[in-house]
Amino acid sequence: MKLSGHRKQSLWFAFILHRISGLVLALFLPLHFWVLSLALRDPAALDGFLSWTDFWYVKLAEYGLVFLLSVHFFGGLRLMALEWLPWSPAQKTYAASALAAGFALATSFFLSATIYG
Amino acid sequence: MPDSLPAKEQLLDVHIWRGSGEEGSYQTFQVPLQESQTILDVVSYIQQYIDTGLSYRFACRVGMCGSCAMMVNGVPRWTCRTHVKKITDGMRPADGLTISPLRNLPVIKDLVVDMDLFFDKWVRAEAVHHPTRTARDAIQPVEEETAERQAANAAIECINCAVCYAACDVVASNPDYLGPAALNRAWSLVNDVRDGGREAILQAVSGTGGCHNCHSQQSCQKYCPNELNPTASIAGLKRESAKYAMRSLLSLAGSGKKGEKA
Amino acid sequence: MISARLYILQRATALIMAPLVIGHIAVMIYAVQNGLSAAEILSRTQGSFFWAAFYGLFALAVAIHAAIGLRAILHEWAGLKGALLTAICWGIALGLGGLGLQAVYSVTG
Amino acid sequence: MTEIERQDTDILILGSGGAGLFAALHAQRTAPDLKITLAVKGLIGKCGCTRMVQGGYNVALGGGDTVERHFMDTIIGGKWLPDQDMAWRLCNLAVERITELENEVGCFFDRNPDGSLHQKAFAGQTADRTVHKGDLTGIEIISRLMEQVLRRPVEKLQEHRAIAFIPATGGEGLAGVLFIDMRTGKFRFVRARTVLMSTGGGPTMYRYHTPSGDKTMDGLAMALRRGLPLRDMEMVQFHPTGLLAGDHTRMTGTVLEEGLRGAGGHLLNNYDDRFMFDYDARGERATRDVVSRGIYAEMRKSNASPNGGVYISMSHLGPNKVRQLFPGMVKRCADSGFDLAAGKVEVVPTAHYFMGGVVVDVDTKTQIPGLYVAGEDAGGAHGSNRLGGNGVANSTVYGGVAGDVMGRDALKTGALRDPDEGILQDEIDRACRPFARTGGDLNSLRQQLRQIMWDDVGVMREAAGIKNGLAELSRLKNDLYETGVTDGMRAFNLTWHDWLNMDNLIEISQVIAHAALARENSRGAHFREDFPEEGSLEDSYFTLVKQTGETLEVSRENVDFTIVRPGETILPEDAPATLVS
Ligand SMILES: Cc1cc2nc3c(=O)[nH]c(=O)nc-3n(C[C@H](O)[C@H](O)[C@H](O)COP(=O)(O)OP(=O)(O)OC[C@H]3O[C@@H](n4cnc5c(N)ncnc54)[C@H](O)[C@@H]3O)c2cc1C
Ligand code: HEM
Ligand code: SF4
Ligand code: F3S
Ligand code: FES
Repeated sequence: MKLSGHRKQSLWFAFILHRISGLVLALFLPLHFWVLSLALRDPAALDGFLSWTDFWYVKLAEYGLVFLLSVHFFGGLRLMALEWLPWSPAQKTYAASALAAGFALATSFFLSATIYG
Repeated sequence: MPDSLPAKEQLLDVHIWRGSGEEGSYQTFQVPLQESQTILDVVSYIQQYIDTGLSYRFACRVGMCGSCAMMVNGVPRWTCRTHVKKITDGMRPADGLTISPLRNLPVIKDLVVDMDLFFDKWVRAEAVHHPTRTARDAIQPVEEETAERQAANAAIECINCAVCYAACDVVASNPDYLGPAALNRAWSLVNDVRDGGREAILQAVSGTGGCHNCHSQQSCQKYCPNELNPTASIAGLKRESAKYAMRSLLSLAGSGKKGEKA
Repeated sequence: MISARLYILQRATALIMAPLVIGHIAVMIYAVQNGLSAAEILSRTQGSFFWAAFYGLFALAVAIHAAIGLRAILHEWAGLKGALLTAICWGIALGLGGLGLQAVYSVTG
Repeated sequence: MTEIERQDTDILILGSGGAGLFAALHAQRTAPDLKITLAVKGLIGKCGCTRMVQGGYNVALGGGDTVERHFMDTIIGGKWLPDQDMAWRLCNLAVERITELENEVGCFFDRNPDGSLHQKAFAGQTADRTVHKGDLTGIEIISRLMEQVLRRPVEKLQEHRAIAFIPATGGEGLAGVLFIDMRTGKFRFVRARTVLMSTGGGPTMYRYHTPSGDKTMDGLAMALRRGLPLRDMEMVQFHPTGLLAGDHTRMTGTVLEEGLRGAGGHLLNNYDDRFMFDYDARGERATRDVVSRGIYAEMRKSNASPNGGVYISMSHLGPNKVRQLFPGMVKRCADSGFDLAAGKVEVVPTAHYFMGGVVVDVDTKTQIPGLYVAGEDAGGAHGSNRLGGNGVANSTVYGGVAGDVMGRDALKTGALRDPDEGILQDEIDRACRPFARTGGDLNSLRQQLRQIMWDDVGVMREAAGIKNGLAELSRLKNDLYETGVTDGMRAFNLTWHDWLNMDNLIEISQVIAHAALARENSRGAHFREDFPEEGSLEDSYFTLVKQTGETLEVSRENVDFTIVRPGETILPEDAPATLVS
């Protein structure tokens, strides 16, 4: 997908961010579920996984996932507001706010994980 | 050559897509810049003075017929009302202009596309007035101030230029998708108190190619030369048709239960 | 590829998930402060009807939601359609749902 | 022999303006089992001038206004030259047609606060009569008509250019129409029981003109070649304020709306003088023809602006107010690089509408059995001047009439007629003529044509100029026939079509010049500097031009005052002169 001229507009980026985040989350889910189900079968293995989270790059990946979740969440709320509430001309502002909010939520998660964790 | 060239002739490189169907490539021409000059003028200049075989389409030349849309540097535009300066301002002169046929429609030749599918979808979306009166009845009084009338009016000044259709990536990747223009017209009709086809429209826009495929990319709205807002229209359709679908689901469930009792 | 019915389902599941996502992230922020361990997670969740319901609902909703979302993506970007697409999406929904419920069961059961 | 694709239909319609689309709808209703084919030079509904209608649609809908009043305005506006039966039918059926447009076709016309249709007054009207949708009425009318036609079982031949009417062998009636399928460059012959010509005239042979680029007098030239008489051919309406931005841009000539002057816009010459009061006491608010002549005279006095016109200036009204009153015009000018709200914009009179056309009866029938003409191609309804708002009324009213009549006639007609193969071949040869030549400069010829018509048969005319124009036109015609178009790629070859356009435009230009020479008085759109008087109204005549062999025969015929005589009225005695406040 070449970034041709018509895509160079902020709300198209908001769309692609929502899509990529949803896609990555969906791909991550089976892994997530599998890891958790280890709790029953092999708690030690789960701990092994969890201890990975001490590595910075795993932390970063984790941060990424939480960011994607929160940005997809706010983006989703934005889309449903667009669809169901009376039209507002401030769509670009909303998209930017959703991004900022997602960023803020993920960062606070990241900070609490690095400070306390 | 036209007699009013500026004293020091400045030439602009113009890359134009040539070919038909899937086959083709860009060809570069040099066009003298003029004070008042639209993209359509640039294309016309090439056909008239450089390569008489170049094909393109236009009719009204003032933004009313929607025949002249093309991709200009990757963006769909009405070319008869796009001033060259608007595109070249802030651009590196060496890049030149790139003009290609409108996206998402089959190419007939060079810059001319086949718009039939665009209009087929218009009809498929039931975006055609459904009369409730005949020529022998009185004209229905309608108050301009009502919310419905204003909603219908907001979406009505479409010139069916297919700029929005070319801008939308869902159209590009989902061949059934009715597209922003047809859905925008359908929404105008849903709000038009004179239209008798509300249910037919809501059904027509609820299927697999319907309004629910729109991901609110909003390129349609961004590039519509008439500043219409198909995104808002489609949102309205999503709402109304979802409500309609819920109601018919519920009434189906209701009648199902009655059926069981009987 | 997305009809009115699928649209309703997708938006409904999104709405259901909205508070759950907030809850989930809040729990995570709270949980990571104490460092994560299997025991720590299990102590919180095991035998809790509330968490079973919370995550059970989450897992079902996300299975439906993601399957419909992937349906659009698979159609638009991979060109899949018709019965094959529908079958794949059912597979995703059932797979995700199954895996999800199993995970919920293992941490709450 | 060149390969021709052949096909048959029952009802064939040329053009998709108001006339063509209405004919398709009515024919379909009248004869639902017959096959209807709509052939257009562009895309259905997306070409022609009906789409470009801004102001609106004239119709008397009560509130004091009557069909009689609409009729009288039309006759007086046309300076007693209109065919009165046609004008009457136009005014009378407009009432039914507007109701059909609103109720059945779905047009969304502006309303009054009480919910009834809003009507305003154009210049030359004695009542608020013009129904509209903002200032984009044509888009609404054509988009709605187009939808209705697209959803019906009408065969579409898009980007099919009609090039000739082909008579039946033996000569009785019309066999069908020869086309170029522009997309492939191949010839196609379509046989039909009835054929409607609604290709919309369009005076695009003038240096400055408003109509869409697809209109090049094709229909009138085709009719002329089959020997049909054309009337009122000297009557070319100029709009006073066309945008002027140089010959290199297609924007030049396009209309800046009438309302600008109505709202108090000033016309200024190059020295910033308001000159219109030198020509008429009403200044800028005088009628179209008077203002056009005023501007033209001012231009000739070397008071012209850099591009050779004058300026329209609105800024004294306050730029914000202008933006609010004329959003569409301000945006259009801005897109083209001009500031209408705060600056001044160069304008020039621009050829707008063609009153002349084929002689038809009130049922749109011509002298050739099977051939019907409606819309701007038909002469008679407007006489020497068309009132603003009567153009689209005319095309929709008579398009509908044609559809009904053709439907009925097609049901009655027996077998399809076989074409005269000799004429068919001649017409193909004619169209292929430029391929056998090389050299020549088509662009220069086009510019020469536009300049000749503008200078010699334009806003103001006199015998010597017209004669000079005629000589130049003959020379141009010879030059065109020696000018070649590269063969090889006929598919969507616009240059070939430019050549064919030129052929038709020159031919009809000659007709216009001959008719202009024959009218030795000044009426409506036709102004003779050597005969400035309007002549005796009682002895009003119209001109007729007909081609026999290679020569054009010009004659005059007296107007038959079938309904009202000059000096009389059909309004009640106590009727006020005007209802417009
Ligand atoms: C800018 C502008 C503003 C106007 N404003 C008003 C107004 O406010 N009120 C009013 O009453 N009138 C107005 N008019 C006049 C009005 O538009 C016309 O009188 C009327 O619409 C003509 O309708 P028609 O159907 O005869 O032709 P058109 O609408 O012009 O249609 C002609 C059709 O024939 C097709 N055609 C041409 N040649 C061929 C060929 N060789 N083969 C096949 N098809 C062919 C064309 O492509 C087109 O589809 C305006 C005109 C212009 C240009
Ligand atoms: C972890 C959970 C989630 C996953 C895996 C997920 C996944 C997806 C996917 C794959 C899509 C398709 C994207 C596309 O078509 O472009 C999607 C769309 C969507 N998601 Fe989510 N999602 C999740 C949570 C949420 C939440 C919590 C919300 C809202 C609060 C939400 C709202 C939406 C909306 C509104 C869409 C539709 C977008 C469109 O049609 O363009 N999602 N989701
Ligand atoms: S909605 Fe706008 S962009 Fe789309 S067809 Fe209509 S006028 Fe063109
Ligand atoms: S660009 Fe396409 S995705 Fe929707 S908002 Fe417009 S139709
Ligand atoms: S030529 Fe008609 S919109 Fe551009």
